[in-house]
Amino acid sequence: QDVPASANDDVLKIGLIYTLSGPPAALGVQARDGFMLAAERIGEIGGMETEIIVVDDEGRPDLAADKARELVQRENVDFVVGPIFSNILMAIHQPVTSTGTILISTNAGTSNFAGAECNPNFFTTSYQNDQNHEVMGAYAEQQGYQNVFLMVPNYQAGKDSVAGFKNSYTGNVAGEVYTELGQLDFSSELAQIAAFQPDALFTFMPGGMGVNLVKQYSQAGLTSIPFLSAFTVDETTLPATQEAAVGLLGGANWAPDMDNEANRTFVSAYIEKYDSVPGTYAMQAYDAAQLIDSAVRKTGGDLTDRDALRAAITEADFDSPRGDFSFGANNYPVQDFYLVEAVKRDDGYYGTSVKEKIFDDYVDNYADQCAMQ
Amino acid sequence: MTSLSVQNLSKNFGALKVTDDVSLEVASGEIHAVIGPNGAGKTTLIAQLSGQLRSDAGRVLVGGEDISQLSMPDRVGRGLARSFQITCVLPGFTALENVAVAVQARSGSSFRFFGRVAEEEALNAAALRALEEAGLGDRAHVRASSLSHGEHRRLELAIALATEPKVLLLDEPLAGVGGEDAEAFIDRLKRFKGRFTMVLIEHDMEAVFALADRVSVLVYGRIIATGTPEAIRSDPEVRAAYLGEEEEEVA
Amino acid sequence: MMNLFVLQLLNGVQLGVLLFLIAAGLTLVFGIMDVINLAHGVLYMVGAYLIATFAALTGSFWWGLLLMLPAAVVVGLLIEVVIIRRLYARSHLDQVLATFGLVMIASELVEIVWGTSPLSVPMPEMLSGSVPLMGPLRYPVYRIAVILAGLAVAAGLYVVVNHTRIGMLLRAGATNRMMVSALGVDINKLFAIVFTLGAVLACLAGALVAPILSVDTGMGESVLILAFVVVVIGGIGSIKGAFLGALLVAVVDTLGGVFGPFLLRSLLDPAAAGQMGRVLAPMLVYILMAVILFARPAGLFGRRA
Amino acid sequence: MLEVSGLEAAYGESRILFGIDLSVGPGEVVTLLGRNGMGKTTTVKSIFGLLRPRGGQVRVEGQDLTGAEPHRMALAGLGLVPEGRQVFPTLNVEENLRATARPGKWTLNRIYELFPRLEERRRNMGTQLSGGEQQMLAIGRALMTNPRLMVLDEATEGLAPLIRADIWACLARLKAEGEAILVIDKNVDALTRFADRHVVIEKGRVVWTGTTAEILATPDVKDRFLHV
Amino acid sequence: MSDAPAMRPAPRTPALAGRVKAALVLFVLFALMPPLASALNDPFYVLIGTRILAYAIAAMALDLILGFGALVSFGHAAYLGFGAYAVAILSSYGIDDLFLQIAAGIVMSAGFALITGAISLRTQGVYFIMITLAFGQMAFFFFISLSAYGGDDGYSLSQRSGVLGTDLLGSDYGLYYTTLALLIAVFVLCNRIVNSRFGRVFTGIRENRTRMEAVGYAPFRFQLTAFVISACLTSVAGVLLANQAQFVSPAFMSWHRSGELIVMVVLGGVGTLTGGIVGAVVALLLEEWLGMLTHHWPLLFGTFLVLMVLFSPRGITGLIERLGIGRGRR
Ligand SMILES: Nc1ncnc2c1ncn2[C@@H]1O[C@H](COP(=O)(O)OP(=O)(O)OP(=O)(O)O)[C@@H](O)[C@H]1O
Ligand SMILES: Nc1ncnc2c1ncn2[C@@H]1O[C@H](COP(=O)(O)OP(=O)(O)OP(=O)(O)O)[C@@H](O)[C@H]1O
Ligand SMILES: [Mg+2]
Ligand SMILES: [Mg+2]
Repeated sequence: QDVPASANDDVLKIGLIYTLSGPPAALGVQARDGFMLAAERIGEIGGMETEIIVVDDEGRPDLAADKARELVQRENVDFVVGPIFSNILMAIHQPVTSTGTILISTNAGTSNFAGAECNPNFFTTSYQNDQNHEVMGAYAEQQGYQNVFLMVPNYQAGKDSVAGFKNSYTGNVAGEVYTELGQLDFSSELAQIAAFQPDALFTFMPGGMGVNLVKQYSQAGLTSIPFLSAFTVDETTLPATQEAAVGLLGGANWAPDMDNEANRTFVSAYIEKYDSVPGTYAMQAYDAAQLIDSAVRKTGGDLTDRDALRAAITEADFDSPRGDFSFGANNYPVQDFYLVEAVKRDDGYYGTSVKEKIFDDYVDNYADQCAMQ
Repeated sequence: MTSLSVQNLSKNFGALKVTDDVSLEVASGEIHAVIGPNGAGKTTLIAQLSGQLRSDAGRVLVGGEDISQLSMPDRVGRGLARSFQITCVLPGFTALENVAVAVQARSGSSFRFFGRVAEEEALNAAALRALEEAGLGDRAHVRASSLSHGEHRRLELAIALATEPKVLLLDEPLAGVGGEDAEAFIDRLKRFKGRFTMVLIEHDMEAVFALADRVSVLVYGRIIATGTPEAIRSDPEVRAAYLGEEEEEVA
Repeated sequence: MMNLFVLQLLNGVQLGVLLFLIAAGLTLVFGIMDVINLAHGVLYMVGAYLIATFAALTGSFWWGLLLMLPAAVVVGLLIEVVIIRRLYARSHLDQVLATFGLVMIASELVEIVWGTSPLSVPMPEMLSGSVPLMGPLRYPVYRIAVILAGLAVAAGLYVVVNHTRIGMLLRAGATNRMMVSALGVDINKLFAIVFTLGAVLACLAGALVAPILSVDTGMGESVLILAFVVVVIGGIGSIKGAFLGALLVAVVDTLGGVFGPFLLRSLLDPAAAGQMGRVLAPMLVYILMAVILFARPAGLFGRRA
Repeated sequence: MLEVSGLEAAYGESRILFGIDLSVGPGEVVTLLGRNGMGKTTTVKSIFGLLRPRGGQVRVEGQDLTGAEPHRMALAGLGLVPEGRQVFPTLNVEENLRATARPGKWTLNRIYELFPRLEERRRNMGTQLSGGEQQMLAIGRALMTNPRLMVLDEATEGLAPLIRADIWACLARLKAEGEAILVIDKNVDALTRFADRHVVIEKGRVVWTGTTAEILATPDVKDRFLHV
Repeated sequence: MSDAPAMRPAPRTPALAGRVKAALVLFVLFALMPPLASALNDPFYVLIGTRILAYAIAAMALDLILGFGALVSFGHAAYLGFGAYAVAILSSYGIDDLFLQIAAGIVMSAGFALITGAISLRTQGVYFIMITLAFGQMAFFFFISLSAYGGDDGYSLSQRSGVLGTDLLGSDYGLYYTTLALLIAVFVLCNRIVNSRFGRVFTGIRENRTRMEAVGYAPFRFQLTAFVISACLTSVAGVLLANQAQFVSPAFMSWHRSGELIVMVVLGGVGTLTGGIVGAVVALLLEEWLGMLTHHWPLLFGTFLVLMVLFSPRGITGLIERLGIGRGRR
């Protein structure tokens, strides 16, 4: 593979690509803030003069592909960090990795890139998309639920979520409802749930949908039915749902109240700087900055030797706020997963809190399809 | 020979009988005037004949062929053209283009995508002829939206002429045309006599009596009298329902 | 099953009233004044943000609502005077372009002022909780209040538009401003008042749904299209049409989503039915609109121009 | 009552009026005559502010209202029956009459007395009227604003002879009641029966003015300018 | 006054002559752009340029029915999508010839446009806008549920299409000039159509439908034909966009995209063809440029749109003509 032109100067250039405008921007903003927080704390990333270029993909894949090319071809960045959404990842993956530039996803972790299409230039600091759903499936299984109601939005990620849940849950499915993407009002679905009286509800409702659902769930008086979710009750939605979400359960690879030095530093710095509790998106981007820092330091600032750089990244030699962190053979993380619960924190903010560990050093299900062993 | 035959035509708007069992025979080359009070149903009758409105009952025949089931464009294809009482032109087109598009409808396919239509001399020449016949030749290149009201009325006529109809339905062609212009207009229509059959709706009695071969009087959707202009003029029922005393002066 | 059906019907009606509340201002401005205002959704969003802010400041939903109203008047009037006023005599396309620009400006401003994370409005104490309905099924009090508010707005609009001079002048002015003016009516003032009323209705809708729905920067956009669908199904310019259109959309959406799969399963094998249902469900509203417009090209109660 | 002096107007770049002078005194009936396309309607539009005048002055009862918004002209006492009827299509007959009405001696009932046809069609939409009915409606609508000066632009177009006679009678009555009228119509003969003065325009300029007696005494006016 | 215009000789090529000239100037500028970009050492602009030109094709195709027929299709992004998915689907079967892909896109679009157009054309005005939106959304949701091609996440293309066995599109320059050539071809085609017999009838229907019926035209056939032509041309843009992004997703078909196409046309100037091109160029360049200036670029862009509408009613082409650059009054 060619060595990108950029590798020859002594400035470390990093391009961040996130959805920073429009309704889903809350996640991207957190991620960017998390990355910038780390960059600020580290100072010179990898001990080199650092230049960070932030671009907004506006949630549009075709535009994102262009922006990614612009970062790679015009700005000659050494790393592209991002994005939040899977469809954006699909669009930018090829333009970035094919030039030998390293792409670090801090959220989207699609199955194809974990499996058959794994790529030495692609890393993720988040998870394989299905894993949080699997956590909830395993939890439901462990609780001995026999009748779970599934409700997800009708699009690819929703279908993947159901598949992920069923991966580790063997009980009955009371009902499987696909709601419209962007649905406002769930009264009809909630009525069904009330009628079926399932053992639990599992749902995946990112963004505004989740806020609506959570508020309406408590208004409909359904809180007696356990509410299991992924990417629904988290630090991006809790400021809006507040009290209504307290006690609801989710699956995650981290929570802001985890008890370790790195996490305490991260969370308190974030709260101080941005006046809100960081979510997973911020943490994973924070780690991406730490990851780059550790790898570049290992190579002594030599960005021309790509193999060495990749090897250094794979070592993942940094303190992640989530504790154990390492890369599997497919460059996806091997990490622990937890059941988390929404709480009102002592400092008055709402946030998630670790309730129990569900998986230990968990490897995703696609890793063995990856040829890079 | 009958050119236009209307048999038992009816039309209701809700409870309102606007056209009530109207029958009419118009001979080839005849100018047949239809007069009647406002709201009697004259325009509605034209709309039914031209296919703009669907009739509730009855038949319309042109040259012996039953066209009752045809759409408006298809009836035009059978030689039945109309002008509108309330000006209906293509405002963004020039007067010439307004007429040329009507000529085009009668001359060859309009599904031609490549040739420049503005350069088809045959169309332009025919259109200009029709404009001149309607007394609008000198305004050929003015946009229709910039024409005055009276000029619009002439354009209406020019467009109708350009479709080269067998039967021409004229709905108040003289409305808004004044003075000498009106006389010239009547002369022009007179010259068309014989070229095609005409059904003429007018409230200008001078024009009606100067032009018509026969006159039908429509009141509340029914034809109450048909006859020569002289007969109609002296019909007391018609005088009471429609003409009034103003007519006496003209007469 | 029967119980569920009745309840879902009720849910459909409730969603319909909610939709109508959102579409009401749009019917007024688009249907009657003939201005395509894409910024209607933004106004709806602004209403929600305003009440969120005022409710947080005062700690009370009711104070928030009270303060939101004058603020909405100011916003509506400002938009009318600066931009909309110059668009009445223009083509629909010009209106689309200008109000599209307005949407960009307003959304960005909202993002700058309030950030991107969703906000929340607490439910007023008085209206929280739910009442028992049938068996284990309960119904939230607040939603009943929303239904009542929607009905009140519908009735009020109906009377204003169809039975007052203002309504007549509006309908007249929409087709021929010059003539209304030449007959002695200060049409600019009239339209300003009515546009502002429309804007306030949009803001009110946003404020009323804020305790149920999340207040975020996307709320205006997702609602805009739906509101247009409602207005078009009902027939442009018809309050009655918009009201019934909203109910129809909501009921079809609600019942279709729940009972459609059952229906499909009786026709196809379960896997195919599930697959089919998932393909069709999001299209339901659009299929409904296409079918209605196919049968009645000017909507249910529209007049063909 | 109405004084117009040196009125100039244009549509875009094409100039139509080149200084029109005309005045209508209280209780006076004045006609505006001219062949098609000479600028009669344009004059009316410029008076009403429907077209912004490029020059000249329009005064109503001494008050300068040049280029004022149309509704101010109407409120100053002018009532318009526009060319081409322009009834409101989305309003029914009664709403058309009531929407812009102002209190005065003309009421719905009097209009219906004048045009019984309109009462029969009171629930019809504006576009569901015959051409003549629309014309009646336009006249009725203007009367309902109870103006002190009526401006009628081809108000009898498309009316049956009987109704046309009614309109002339009505105008004569209005005049008798002291109202001023500015009228454009092609039935010059009918106009000469009750109008006081006449203004003839040609290509945007006034080419002749005079009283009814003068116009009857100089038949060549009609020949020269109107070709009647 | 009124004599003056009457005396004027017949303007032989009234409306479009000036605009054709303007378009020629634009095409020359487009052709010069890549060498300029590489001279400035910024070859990346060639890729952005390709996207702009592809959108210009789509906007022009939309203007054909929107500007000349007042058929405001709010579902045109569907045809972009058909073009794009034609590339994805065929290439997944190993068929990667550009012309075959274009043909496939056209066939799909023509079929869809024929059916949905026939239904939509029963309605008029805003109802037409909304019913075309409905069909556009149906297509959108159909492709979202198409798991074989990634559904919502989209489908990434490993390489660009071939042209008659060559790898012409492999280089960014090749793709750019191919797009430019197609843009010019579509422009010539549209220009011929609007000046033809067909175009005159089609425009006439926009001006006054009843009048056209009364002289003997059945509007439906003409409108449907134009609708299908426009849809097919739009799908060509979709094929090019797929090659440019090397990625296909239902996002190409969302109603936002349809709306943006309308914005481009109206911004550029409705019913001018050149306006579609100008609108696409200005909108996309401005977006690019303002985006570089500030994160809050929509604020500036929105303001620009509002100001354009308020002060230049006939779009950018109208503005240019008023400033007297491309004299061709209509
Ligand atoms: N909207 C317009 N744009 C451009 N020119 C116009 C417009 N309306 C009228 N004209 C032109 O202005 C001139 C005067 O028109 P106007 O309508 O005042 O005539 P008029 O005397 O009322 O004629 P008529 O008896 O036919 O109604 C005509 O030459 C006409 O072509
Ligand atoms: N769409 C409609 N719905 C209801 N009534 C209608 C409709 N169209 C017309 N009418 C009524 O039908 C009657 C006949 O109208 P029509 O236009 O045929 O009259 P006309 O004889 O042409 O009158 P004029 O001489 O005044 O033009 C009128 O009273 C009119 O009010
Ligand atoms: Mg009539
Ligand atoms: Mg006139």
